[in-house]
Amino acid sequence: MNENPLPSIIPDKEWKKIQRMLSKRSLWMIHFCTGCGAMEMPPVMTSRYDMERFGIIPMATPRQADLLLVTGYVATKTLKRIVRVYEQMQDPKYVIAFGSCPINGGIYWDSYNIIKRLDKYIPVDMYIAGCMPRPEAIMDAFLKLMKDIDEGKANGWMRYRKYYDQYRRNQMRIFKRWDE
Amino acid sequence: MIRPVLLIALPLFFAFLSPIIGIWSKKGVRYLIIFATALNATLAGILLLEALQKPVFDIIGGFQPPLGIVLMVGPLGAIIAFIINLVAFAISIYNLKVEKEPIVRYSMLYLLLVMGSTGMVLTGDLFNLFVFLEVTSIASYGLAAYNKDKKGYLGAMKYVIIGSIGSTFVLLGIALIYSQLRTLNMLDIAARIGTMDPYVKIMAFTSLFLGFGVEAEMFPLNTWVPDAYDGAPHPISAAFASLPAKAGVFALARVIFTMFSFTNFLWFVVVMGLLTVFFGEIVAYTQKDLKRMLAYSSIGQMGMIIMGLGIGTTLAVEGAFYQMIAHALGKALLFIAAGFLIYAARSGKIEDMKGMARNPLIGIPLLIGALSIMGMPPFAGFYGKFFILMGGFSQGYYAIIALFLAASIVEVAYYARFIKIVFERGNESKVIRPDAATYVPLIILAIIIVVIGVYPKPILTVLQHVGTFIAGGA
Amino acid sequence: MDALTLFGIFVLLPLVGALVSYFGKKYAPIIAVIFTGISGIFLYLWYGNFGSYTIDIGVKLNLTFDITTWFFMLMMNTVIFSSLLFSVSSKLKRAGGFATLMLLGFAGANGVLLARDFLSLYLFWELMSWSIYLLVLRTSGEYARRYLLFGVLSAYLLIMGIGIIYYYTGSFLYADALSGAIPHAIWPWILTFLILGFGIKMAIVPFHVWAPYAYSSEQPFVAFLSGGLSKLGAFGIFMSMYSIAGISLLQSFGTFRGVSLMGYPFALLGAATAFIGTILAIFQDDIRKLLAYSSIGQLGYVMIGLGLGTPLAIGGAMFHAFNHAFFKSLLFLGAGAVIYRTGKYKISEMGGLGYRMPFTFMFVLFAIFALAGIPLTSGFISKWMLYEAAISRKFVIVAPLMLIASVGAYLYSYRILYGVFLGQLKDEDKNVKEAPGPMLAAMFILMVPLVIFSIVPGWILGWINKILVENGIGKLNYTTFSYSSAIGGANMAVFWIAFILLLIFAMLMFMAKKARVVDQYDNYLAGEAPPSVALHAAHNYYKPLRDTWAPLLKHSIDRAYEKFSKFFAGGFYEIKRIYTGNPQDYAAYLGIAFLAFLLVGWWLLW
Amino acid sequence: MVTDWLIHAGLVALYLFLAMVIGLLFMGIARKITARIQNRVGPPIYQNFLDLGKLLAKKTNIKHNWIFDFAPLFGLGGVLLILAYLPMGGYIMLSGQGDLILLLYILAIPALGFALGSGASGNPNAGVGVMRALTLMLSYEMPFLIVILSLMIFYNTASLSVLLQKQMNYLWGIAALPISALAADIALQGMMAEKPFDIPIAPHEIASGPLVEFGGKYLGLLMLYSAGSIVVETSLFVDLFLGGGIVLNPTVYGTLAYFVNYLVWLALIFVVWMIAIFVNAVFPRFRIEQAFKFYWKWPTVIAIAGLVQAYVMSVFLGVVP
Repeated sequence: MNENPLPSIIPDKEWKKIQRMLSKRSLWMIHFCTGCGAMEMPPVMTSRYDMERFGIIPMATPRQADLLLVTGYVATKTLKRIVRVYEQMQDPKYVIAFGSCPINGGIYWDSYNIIKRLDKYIPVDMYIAGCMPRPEAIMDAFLKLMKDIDEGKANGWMRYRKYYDQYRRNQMRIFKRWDE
Repeated sequence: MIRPVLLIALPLFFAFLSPIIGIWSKKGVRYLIIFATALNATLAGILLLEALQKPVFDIIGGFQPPLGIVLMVGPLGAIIAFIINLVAFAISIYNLKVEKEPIVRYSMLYLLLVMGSTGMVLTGDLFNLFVFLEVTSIASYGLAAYNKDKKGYLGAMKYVIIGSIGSTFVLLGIALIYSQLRTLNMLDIAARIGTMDPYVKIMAFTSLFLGFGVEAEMFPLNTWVPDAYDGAPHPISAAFASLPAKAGVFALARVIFTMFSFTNFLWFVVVMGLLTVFFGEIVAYTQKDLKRMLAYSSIGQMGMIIMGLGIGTTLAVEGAFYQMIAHALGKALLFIAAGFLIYAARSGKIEDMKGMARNPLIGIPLLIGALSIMGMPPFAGFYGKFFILMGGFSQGYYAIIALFLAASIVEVAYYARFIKIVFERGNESKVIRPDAATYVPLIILAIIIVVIGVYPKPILTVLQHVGTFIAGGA
Repeated sequence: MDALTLFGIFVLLPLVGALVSYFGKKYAPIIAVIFTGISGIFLYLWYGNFGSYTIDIGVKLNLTFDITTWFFMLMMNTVIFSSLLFSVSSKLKRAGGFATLMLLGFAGANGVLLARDFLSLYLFWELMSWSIYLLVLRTSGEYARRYLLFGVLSAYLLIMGIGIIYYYTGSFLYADALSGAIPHAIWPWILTFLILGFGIKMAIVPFHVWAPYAYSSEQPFVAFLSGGLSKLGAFGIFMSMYSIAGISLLQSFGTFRGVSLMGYPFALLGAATAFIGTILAIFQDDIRKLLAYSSIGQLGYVMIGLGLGTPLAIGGAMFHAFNHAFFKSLLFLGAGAVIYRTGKYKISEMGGLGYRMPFTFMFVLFAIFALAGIPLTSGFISKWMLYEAAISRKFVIVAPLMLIASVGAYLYSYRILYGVFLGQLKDEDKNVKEAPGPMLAAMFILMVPLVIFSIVPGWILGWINKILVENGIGKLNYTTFSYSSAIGGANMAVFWIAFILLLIFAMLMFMAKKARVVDQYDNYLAGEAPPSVALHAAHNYYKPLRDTWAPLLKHSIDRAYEKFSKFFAGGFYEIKRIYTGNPQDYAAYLGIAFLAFLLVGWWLLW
Repeated sequence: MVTDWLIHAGLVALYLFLAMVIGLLFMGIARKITARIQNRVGPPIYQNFLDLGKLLAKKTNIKHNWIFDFAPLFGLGGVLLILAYLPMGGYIMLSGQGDLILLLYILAIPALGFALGSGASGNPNAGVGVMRALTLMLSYEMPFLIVILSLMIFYNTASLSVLLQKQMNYLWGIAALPISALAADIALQGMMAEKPFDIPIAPHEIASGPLVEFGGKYLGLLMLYSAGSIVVETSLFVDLFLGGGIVLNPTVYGTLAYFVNYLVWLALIFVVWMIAIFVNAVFPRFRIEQAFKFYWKWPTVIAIAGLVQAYVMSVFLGVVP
């Protein structure tokens, strides 16, 4: 219901607020573990930190997910999968880049097949710096993202839609071909 | 009003006319046979109409029976004679295809075969029956070896051996009867059969039964059948199944019903019939050669007819006669078709005939023939089989009928195998079109089979007279 | 109406049609459609115009046109009409022969339905049998023989039954069988022979092995075979049990909770058939074989109903036969349309055709609803009747087998739906078009009754009730929209209203927002690029289940038959050796025979 | 007459709405309890309402083709239909108009719609998932159908409303046929696809199986479907074995009876749901062939024992409830 279902009762502004509230309280996450960092997720999910108290649960498919968590370095080959997964998610959708590598390449800064900045290819809403970031950092990121969503600042999906051509150009520079 | 003797005299006349015609036209001889058989069939048809009114007795040479020779034509005899001549006519059309020389002698023998078979059916005199049996047999021996190859000679040789032993048995039986009764007229014998010494009577019956059983392809006297059928030219195989066999089984019926009115011996005939069916069908299943398969199948069918005769109720004998007609038509059709298939495939083996019957002109008659032999409605074979079965049931022969049905399933199995192969797809290039001499007789026979199958009333009207036949009448 | 008109319209007209359409070349199916259409119109006009007649073609054929006959003819006629309509556009090879044989089979079927004496029954039965044989021969020559052998076996079993009756009564009329001439102890034999004979045509286990192969022939024919002709088995069993023998005679053999001991074993056989047919159907990959086994299973239900023999059970059996006629021929036609368009018949090789052939998909979907017994079609009601019949009499072996077989039906139904119509469309099928008009029309005709009789079951239950009352079985409890048994009931009007209202509600919730349509390759596969891999997961679909069943599936009735036939064929070759080919042996046979005859003769005399 | 019908329809709508709410609430409670068992805090129990709202409020939705729509349509419509045919707390709604066998077959409508929609997504995981679901169905239906059969034989009725009546007058099913009740509860675990039988959805193996391509409002409606299903399945058990929660006879106590019965019914389905959830929380997942073998062995044997008991009691001992 991206359009207001009952415009006569709920003002449009209120409706947007409701929508944001719902998105924030029910973030379904798909985590894309590229190579490292996945080990930090179990504590987040299990009894130590228990992300489910915020309504965040892991999902098996991007169709159901709102939040893409990219953990670790992104090889050019991986990037294509990430982009595909991202495009299969449904708006509104959010991305968290986890670790140093998606931010600036990290220790792979001079590698020939690792991309340096994930943000060039898909819009990232939240970064977690560190190599590796601790689960506390992840929880913090989740909370910050929730706050951003509430304030309407986490709008990477709108950016992606708006600057789709540029993102796509950046991607195609890496991929050469899309369908393999 | 025609005299039955014409049916015997005319083929004889044409048979001896054919060498004369053969002097200036070989082709003319072939057409002469067609003409002769057609004429004969027409006469037989007229005779049938007459015999339906009342039995026709034709006294030859003016001697009154029981001294003279008499032809005794009841409706049943007439219809069998009619069918024999009709089939002979159809086969004679197919004879146009026979290329083996000398055609003149072939034609002579063929007409003699027709004449002998017709005579066996029409005659009312036991010794005359023997004479016609001999004429038929000798013509058959000649025709069986006509291909002049090893198969033909061997087949003919076996036929000669078994056939002559059979004839001897017939002669023995005649001698026994004559020694006791001093007469050979069938009706006369029937009237005085009670005065015979029972042991001699059994012996006479056995001798005659076995003697005609050879022609009627009864187990275990049918050993000549596969070889002779296989070795003979195709039209002759067709003729064997339809002419002498039917005449033989009719003679058997005469022996059983007209002369010896047994009642306590009949179950034995049923058992013999069942054994014949059983061995015929089972061995047919094992055959890989088309003509041999058909020959064994023919044995099976004859066994069914013998069973029908042995059951001896009106219904069963009616069925047996219906089956004689159906089998004469159907088996002739199948042998003609087999001739074509062998010609087309250049081999006698069934497996080589893949797709050879895909031309409808050959395929549809072939199917009709096969289905009729299997006893499927609405073809001629259905009523015969059904009546025989029901007659059997009405006499309480449950076990025998059950065994018979089991054998019938075997029959269906091998016919289905054959049909599957000849209609198989994938050999289109080799399929050849039959010529008129092949498909015209096929279609004639097929149409008759369908007509008397769909509307059996005419035949059944004739066969109503079975009651009098069983009671010892003409 | 006199005898000749009746016989002419229902038997001779198809026969004439058979003759005419042979020469119709490619228009043959159209000609055949017209001929069946004519007899269909008369069937409609003559409802209620019932009576008995005799035709004399040398033998007397006793024909009766009554409600039972009419009911079965209705299925037969509709099914063959739509099958032929379907074949108009299916570009068969040698269409003339096809139409001819179909009409011959139709004439035979009509004859069987009209016949009220054993001679005409057997005559038409065999006519139908061989015309089907030739139709099977047209495509699956390898297995036509198997069909024919079983067809002939069925005919011969019938002959045994008929013969025993004839021995005692001396008459072929159905009506004379009950005259009291037949001793009471003989009846079980007669009924067993007749029921097994008819049961073969219904493909009752263990006589079902012909069906999967025969059903792999041309689809319009198979639709008629499975939908139409297999009902003759049901008709025959019904006639022999409840018309020839009659319910009171059946009850006199002792009853087991109100069900005749003569019928109960056949109900068990039916339950076994339903179960085995269903289990085997689940594992088939060839769509034709799947439908064939499903057909076996479904006819098992009919057998159960006929065996139990309470009014509800027989009513259910009749209704189920009716439903099966329609949905199974619809399924076969649907499969035919798919095979016609794609040329494939393996489920695992198809996929996604529902998007290209939406109407075919819808029709097949309805057929599957009926098959699985979803209440949206009349398929539910017949199953309901059978269940209630078994449960209300507390049959604890029949009922669970029936119920679990019905769950198994979901499994193979979904296999058809998913494997053929859903999933991913293959690249080579990208350009597949919807089935041609006549095919769709044929399928539509078959679909309509399934839906109509689900909304208004009272109409068809009225006919069935009449059949039951006329044969003195009892009557059903029904009104126009509802039906009930001793232990329950249902009202279809309420069901439909509730269903439609709730569906509209769901639709309102659903329609509030538009959805974007994406390509089938835009599919989540862990980010992989889909076209590079085969993604239709239909191959060996129920593999886990198959693995668990493997120890049982090892035993096959098919193979048992093959062993049996091999054993006999081997014996035949042994017997053949008496024809040694040596004339001396032959002469010896003659001598032995002479001696044997003579001795037997003298012994008899003595 | 018409007003009667309208009141009836309105009440049915109310019950259906409440059932949906209960279903969503139960899902939340289940999450909370599972979390507590695993020593976590867990989401608030209203979490599933938020999830549902979010799914329905998604900005974009995708579908693959028109058959894809069958899933939410038939899923939601069908589950509501089933609920309408199930007596909830003694209010029989439509169940006087259709018996248990009709109900068993209506149960297939939403499942079939769901299977069609997920099949139409073209995702192989969906195909595998549906295969597992159907195989699981064949597995648990074996004991379950035998259980239903023993109930129908024992109480000699196929109608749910009559069954409730008879349980009220005689004995609850669980007291009369305890063995069958045990088998039914084991079957129920598979019916609800809770662990160890959550094989069809198995998120870690086949990416949540049939659900793999559903998102947004499609998933939202399917969530409603599964919420309804929870009520259907638990309530089915309660209706079959626990007398539908009827403790007060409505003909005697009137509206009060309906109110009390509803609460008792709610408590009972909660108990049944809790049993399933506790089992769910501590078990790993079976493979599908293990599930099949399991169900066709022990629960079936137990169910057959129950059937024998019912049969002996009703046929030989002549117990007439």
